[in-house]
Amino acid sequence: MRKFSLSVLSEVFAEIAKNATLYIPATDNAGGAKFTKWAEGVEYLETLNTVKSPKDFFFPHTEDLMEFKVTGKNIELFDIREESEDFVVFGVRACDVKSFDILDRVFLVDPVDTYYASRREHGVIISLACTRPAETCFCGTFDIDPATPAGDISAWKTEDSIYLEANTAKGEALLAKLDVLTEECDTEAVETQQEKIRKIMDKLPLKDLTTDSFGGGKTLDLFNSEKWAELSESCLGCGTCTFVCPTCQCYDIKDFNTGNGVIRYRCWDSCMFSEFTKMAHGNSRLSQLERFRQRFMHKLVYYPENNEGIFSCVGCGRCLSKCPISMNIVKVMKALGGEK
Amino acid sequence: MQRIGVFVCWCGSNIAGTVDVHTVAEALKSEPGVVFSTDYQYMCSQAGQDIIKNAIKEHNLTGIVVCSCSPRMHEATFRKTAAAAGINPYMVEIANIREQCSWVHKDMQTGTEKAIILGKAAVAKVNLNTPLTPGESPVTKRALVIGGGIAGIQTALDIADAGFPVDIVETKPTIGGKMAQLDKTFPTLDCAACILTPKMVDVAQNENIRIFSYSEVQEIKGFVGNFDVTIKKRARFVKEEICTGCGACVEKCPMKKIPNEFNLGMDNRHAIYIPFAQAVPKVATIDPNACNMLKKGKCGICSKVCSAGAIDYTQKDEFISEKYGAIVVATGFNPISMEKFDEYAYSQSKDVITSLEFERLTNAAGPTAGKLLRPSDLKHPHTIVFVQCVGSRCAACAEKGKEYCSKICCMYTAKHAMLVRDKYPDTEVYVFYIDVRTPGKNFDEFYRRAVEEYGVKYVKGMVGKVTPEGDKLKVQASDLIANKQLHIDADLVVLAAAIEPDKSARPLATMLTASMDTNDFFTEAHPKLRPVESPTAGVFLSGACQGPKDIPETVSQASAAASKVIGLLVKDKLTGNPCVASPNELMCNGCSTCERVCPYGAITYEDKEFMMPDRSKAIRRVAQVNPAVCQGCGACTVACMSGAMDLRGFMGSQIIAEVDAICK
Amino acid sequence: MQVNEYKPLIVAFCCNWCSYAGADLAGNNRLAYPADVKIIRVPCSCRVNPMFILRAFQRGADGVIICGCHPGDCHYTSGNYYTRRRMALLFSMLDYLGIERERTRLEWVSAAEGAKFAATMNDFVEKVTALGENKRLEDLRCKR
Amino acid sequence: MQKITRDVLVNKAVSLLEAGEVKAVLGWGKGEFSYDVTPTVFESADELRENFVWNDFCGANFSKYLVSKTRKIQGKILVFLKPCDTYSFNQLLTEHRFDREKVYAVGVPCEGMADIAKVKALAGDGISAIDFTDAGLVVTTLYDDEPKTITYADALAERCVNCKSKKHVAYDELLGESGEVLESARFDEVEKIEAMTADERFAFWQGELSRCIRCNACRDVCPACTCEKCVFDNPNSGAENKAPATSFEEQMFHIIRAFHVAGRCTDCGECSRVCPQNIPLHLLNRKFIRDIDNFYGEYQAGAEVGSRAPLVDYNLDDLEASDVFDRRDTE
Repeated sequence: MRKFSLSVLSEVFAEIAKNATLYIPATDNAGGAKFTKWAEGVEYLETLNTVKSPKDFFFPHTEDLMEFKVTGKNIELFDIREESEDFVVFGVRACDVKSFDILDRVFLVDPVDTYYASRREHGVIISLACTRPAETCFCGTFDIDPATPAGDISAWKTEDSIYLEANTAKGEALLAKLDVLTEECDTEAVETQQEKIRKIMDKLPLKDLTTDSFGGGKTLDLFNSEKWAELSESCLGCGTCTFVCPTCQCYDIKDFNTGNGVIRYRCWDSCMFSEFTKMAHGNSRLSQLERFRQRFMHKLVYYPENNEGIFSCVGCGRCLSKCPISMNIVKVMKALGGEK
Repeated sequence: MQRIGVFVCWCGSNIAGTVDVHTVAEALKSEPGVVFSTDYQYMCSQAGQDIIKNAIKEHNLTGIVVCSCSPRMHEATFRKTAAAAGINPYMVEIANIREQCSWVHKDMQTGTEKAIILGKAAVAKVNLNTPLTPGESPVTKRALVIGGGIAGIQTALDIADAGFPVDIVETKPTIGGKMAQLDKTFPTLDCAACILTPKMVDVAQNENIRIFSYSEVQEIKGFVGNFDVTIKKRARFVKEEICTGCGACVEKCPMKKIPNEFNLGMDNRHAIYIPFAQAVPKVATIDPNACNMLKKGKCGICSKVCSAGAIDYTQKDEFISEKYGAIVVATGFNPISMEKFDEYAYSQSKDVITSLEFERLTNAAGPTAGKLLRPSDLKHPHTIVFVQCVGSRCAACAEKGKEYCSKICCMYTAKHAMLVRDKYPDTEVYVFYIDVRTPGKNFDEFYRRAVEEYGVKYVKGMVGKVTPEGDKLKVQASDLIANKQLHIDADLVVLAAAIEPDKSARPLATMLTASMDTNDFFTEAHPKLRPVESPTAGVFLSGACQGPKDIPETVSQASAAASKVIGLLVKDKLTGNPCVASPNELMCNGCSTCERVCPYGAITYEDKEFMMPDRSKAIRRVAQVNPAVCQGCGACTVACMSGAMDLRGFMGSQIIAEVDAICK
Repeated sequence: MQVNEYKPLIVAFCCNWCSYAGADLAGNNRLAYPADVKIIRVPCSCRVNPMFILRAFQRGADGVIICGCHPGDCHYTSGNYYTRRRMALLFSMLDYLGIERERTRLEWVSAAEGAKFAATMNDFVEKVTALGENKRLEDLRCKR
Repeated sequence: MQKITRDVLVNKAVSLLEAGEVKAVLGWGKGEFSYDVTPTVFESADELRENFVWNDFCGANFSKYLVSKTRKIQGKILVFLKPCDTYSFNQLLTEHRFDREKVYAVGVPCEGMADIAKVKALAGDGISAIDFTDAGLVVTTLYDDEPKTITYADALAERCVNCKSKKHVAYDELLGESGEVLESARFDEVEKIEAMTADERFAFWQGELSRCIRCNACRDVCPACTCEKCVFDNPNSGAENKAPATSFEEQMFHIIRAFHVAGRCTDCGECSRVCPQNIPLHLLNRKFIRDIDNFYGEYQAGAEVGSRAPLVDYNLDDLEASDVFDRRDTE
């Protein structure tokens, strides 16, 4: 384990930024935090719970895939993808780090999403232990330990220092570059902090939420539950929950005619939208109930069914704080028998 | 996918001089949908049109773009050409490369480049054109005239003379309107009754005209050519078809102290009455609020004296439904109430009267049998003050008066003043005025006669106050020219009250979805070019309902309205403009926003059952556009938030395609 | 090699009855104005949806001008009155968002005002040229 | 703190529900924490007694739900309306969006609602409990031993600080008392922006709008946005998109949305309340409201049913579009 003093934080950032674009949590100028490209003058913000999750780095909100031009009966194709640059994201919470695993299981299995894969290859994640979980946090429900975040490099921030531990080759390599600015250290301070975090975890209001009633094989029971009607009753059908969610991965592919050619791009889609998965024949989910149900069935049943029991929720709490009508996965899980 | 043919016209050297027409034709060849492109010296010539026709056949064209002069010039020509070759005329678009390109640009390169872009925009539009067919609707060959004053009478007579049946609906028991109450008419001073009553008789005798007197319009549905109107014929308790108008009932009726509306309350009538001797129809009417038999079940004298047996106390309001092809509004005017003009003491003294009351006082058939006697003591007035513009041109007193000029007051006041001086030369007559407005044939001559021959004292200035004192009216006024205050002891003060549209006009406009201005005058379809038509198709305007008018003007407008009606009724079918608004019911919110901006009342709503996106069924209110009424302005399409309303021929997608093509 | 002088792209929406005819009259009288102006014919100025205007800016227009009949002269009696309110509010909003005021304009041009049409276009093109390229309301995808 | 108590509301709803006068009750439902309130359709007295909440976080405006709920529920539905909600209610009626006969509207007085973001900014994150006391909101967090008291004034949501009216403009029955239309400083922020240079304004709005994630929450919560099909969801409209691919599209969405609700927006402030990115969307709507007031005379959407919205109306002597700026510059 290596550490460096907070007094050299900007030097460390500057060092990292020499070889790669560095993103750190910073203010979004509206009371929230967002991952911001580091440059001299960008202040590191303690708030790890960014409004949007860091999934954007690998799976951006919109992304150009290709361009084509049609002249008469000829069609010309252009690869317009931007070369992925090396980048480092600093300060990712344990829950958000976990979300990358969930996305990997979607985008990196055959057929591999090369756009996503390229970004994954070029990105290094420095996580950070979460010392201030909010009341909306329930990562524990999904066996995520905020005190031991994964990532290429795990990090802990104490009052005076930041401790770093590399977990992957990419992490090792980056850490090696920081040799001069960091020093080898023991794990005592980190363990003390971990202890403190675990104590808070025991006090969290949602600590009793369990996944026992969910997972693969529960499709029919849950799909036909009468609770969905009530739960989805006042859903507005907006995309807030899906767009702040670190694991939501649905996208739409659209064409944009610029007048000089057609850009084919993809953008996030939301199962809450009325046009979600609308196809030539029509819409497969006609009511908000069905769309609402889809989101939670996907996270709690379908995904684990196909991914060795792993749920596609990491308990980050974003949807709890952002839903306009305060309807969320916790309420859904509780209604469907998810509390101890 | 369309198969578009592009035809670039040289217009001799008009276009070809500044635009390289070959390059344009060549450039447009590769546009989406274009399968044929050529250029020719004169596309509008027979040979040019033949090129188009042949190309349509040869290349199975579905759409045509002509790059030529303005569509205002030859769009119709090329549409006919296309139709002759078997494709829908609305599949033609014109790129204006003459007026808006070659004629305004000098440089060949610039002109050519712009022409290509304009051509591309037209091609982009045609790609989204759809064949359009003008709707047809039948025309009911009958007209309704609402209001039986001189305007309504003239309109009805003219329409009837052209051979079409006309119904007149009049709220009063007789037709005749305001003109029947007048004594003499300016500028000729012939008697109103002498020229009006023969026309009233003509109406009564015309086989094509039906009069619904004592009646009102209850409901109007439908649209141009096809109005469904319900007329409420109020019970007059006299069988109209039997009553001979002999007047025996009136003579014997014991209820004789009812204020006589026809004489503006200056004398009385009976509970059963005929408004005046020449009334049409000349039929008695029982006033239910005054008749003892109807109120208390006691009396029945009229029934006993009626040898024809026309009295029917059990008569009920009758509702008549009729179809009409055209509706003429001739609801006329009224003087405004003088209640609020305390400064003139109208409410305090019987001797302060309005000009219309003055008409009755000088009318041989009026309450004083034509002798000018003042109402309070029936003495001959020796000093009379006429006050002009009472409530007219009154921008500062909008709450009691009107901002506009009532137009007729200058002339009738001159007439009154002149008549007084003529009959009673010993009477002093003052006229207070802001301006004297006499624009009309022989009008100014008339006014000058009043001043010069008859010695009427015209004073520029306004009366500030009228105070009744003893048997005099103290008139305080200012003479602006002499710049002094005047104090006149008058015996009679006559107020030229502003005129306003009849109160029935507003609800009627709502029923007709005809627009009105802020003063409740009906709005014309165009203030200069379509002055007798309402913007609502099939609705025409006659007389003072459209704005203050004197008799000659009213009559000419009435005849103009009639000629418009005849022009409509003579058609068997109405062919509409196919470029009309049409709503997508699935997207319509039924919010009424489009209806509120439609100047034609073309939009109505219907409750319909729909399958909702979630397959549930719901009854929703959705807009319906009547293509026979819509004129295709497109105001509704922008007002519509959801984009449910679109305009055929100028669809949102088409305009966007043009924008895109231009900005490419 | 030509000098690459900046030429703005101007979209002009003209109502069929007055302004389009006014533009035709400008042509009849050979009153020149820059070719940067491209006219789209609409039945009435009230057919112009704010979305069309934004669309033009998105696609690279540097200025958008809407021309209609003078108030009181609308072929459809009231269309231009609605246009006037819509555009007053829209222009004010665009200005509020920091979009240059001179990029949008509403003008009344009658069928008799060919000279006014040409003068208006000359003036508008001049103003927009001075502003330069529309950067604040553009879609970069349309410019590559 | 709300003056009227939860019990008064629950009792009213229970009595009408049990008497069969209404079939359902649209009210605020209890959440996980003290501040997360879910609009809920209650169909039994037990549900009401158990889950109905009424506190300083009941900001949700239910008017919009009436469009769908009146279509779905057989019989009358009771809806609780705060003063500002009643304006939306009337506006929807003006636009014939629901059947008035199917609604029993109960007006409830409102002392202003709290903004949880303001509470968190003052008390910190990790809120485990909030008590509503006379002194203010007593907030207990996971990290502080002592609860913190935050005055209601400090916690008041921006839209309530600038409350335009405490008057109920529509109801079948009123619980407690209705207030008056208020003078507010709601246009101060708009004026500040107007006073900036064009460059500053552009920078300001770029900063704000660039955060937009096009979740559509502002639109979906907006009681004026009840289109059966929104232009932004309609592939044929030319404006449809699911994501703001460029800064243009961010602006386009917000300009058109604000324009579509211009003259119809009652300034209920729901858009800004729900924006996950805290974009001050109300400043767009208020710009239109202020312009309308200035250009065409004061107009409050929803103040009465059937009023003619300024954009579907005109005066012959209306301000010319070109005078819009001259007018402001000389102000």
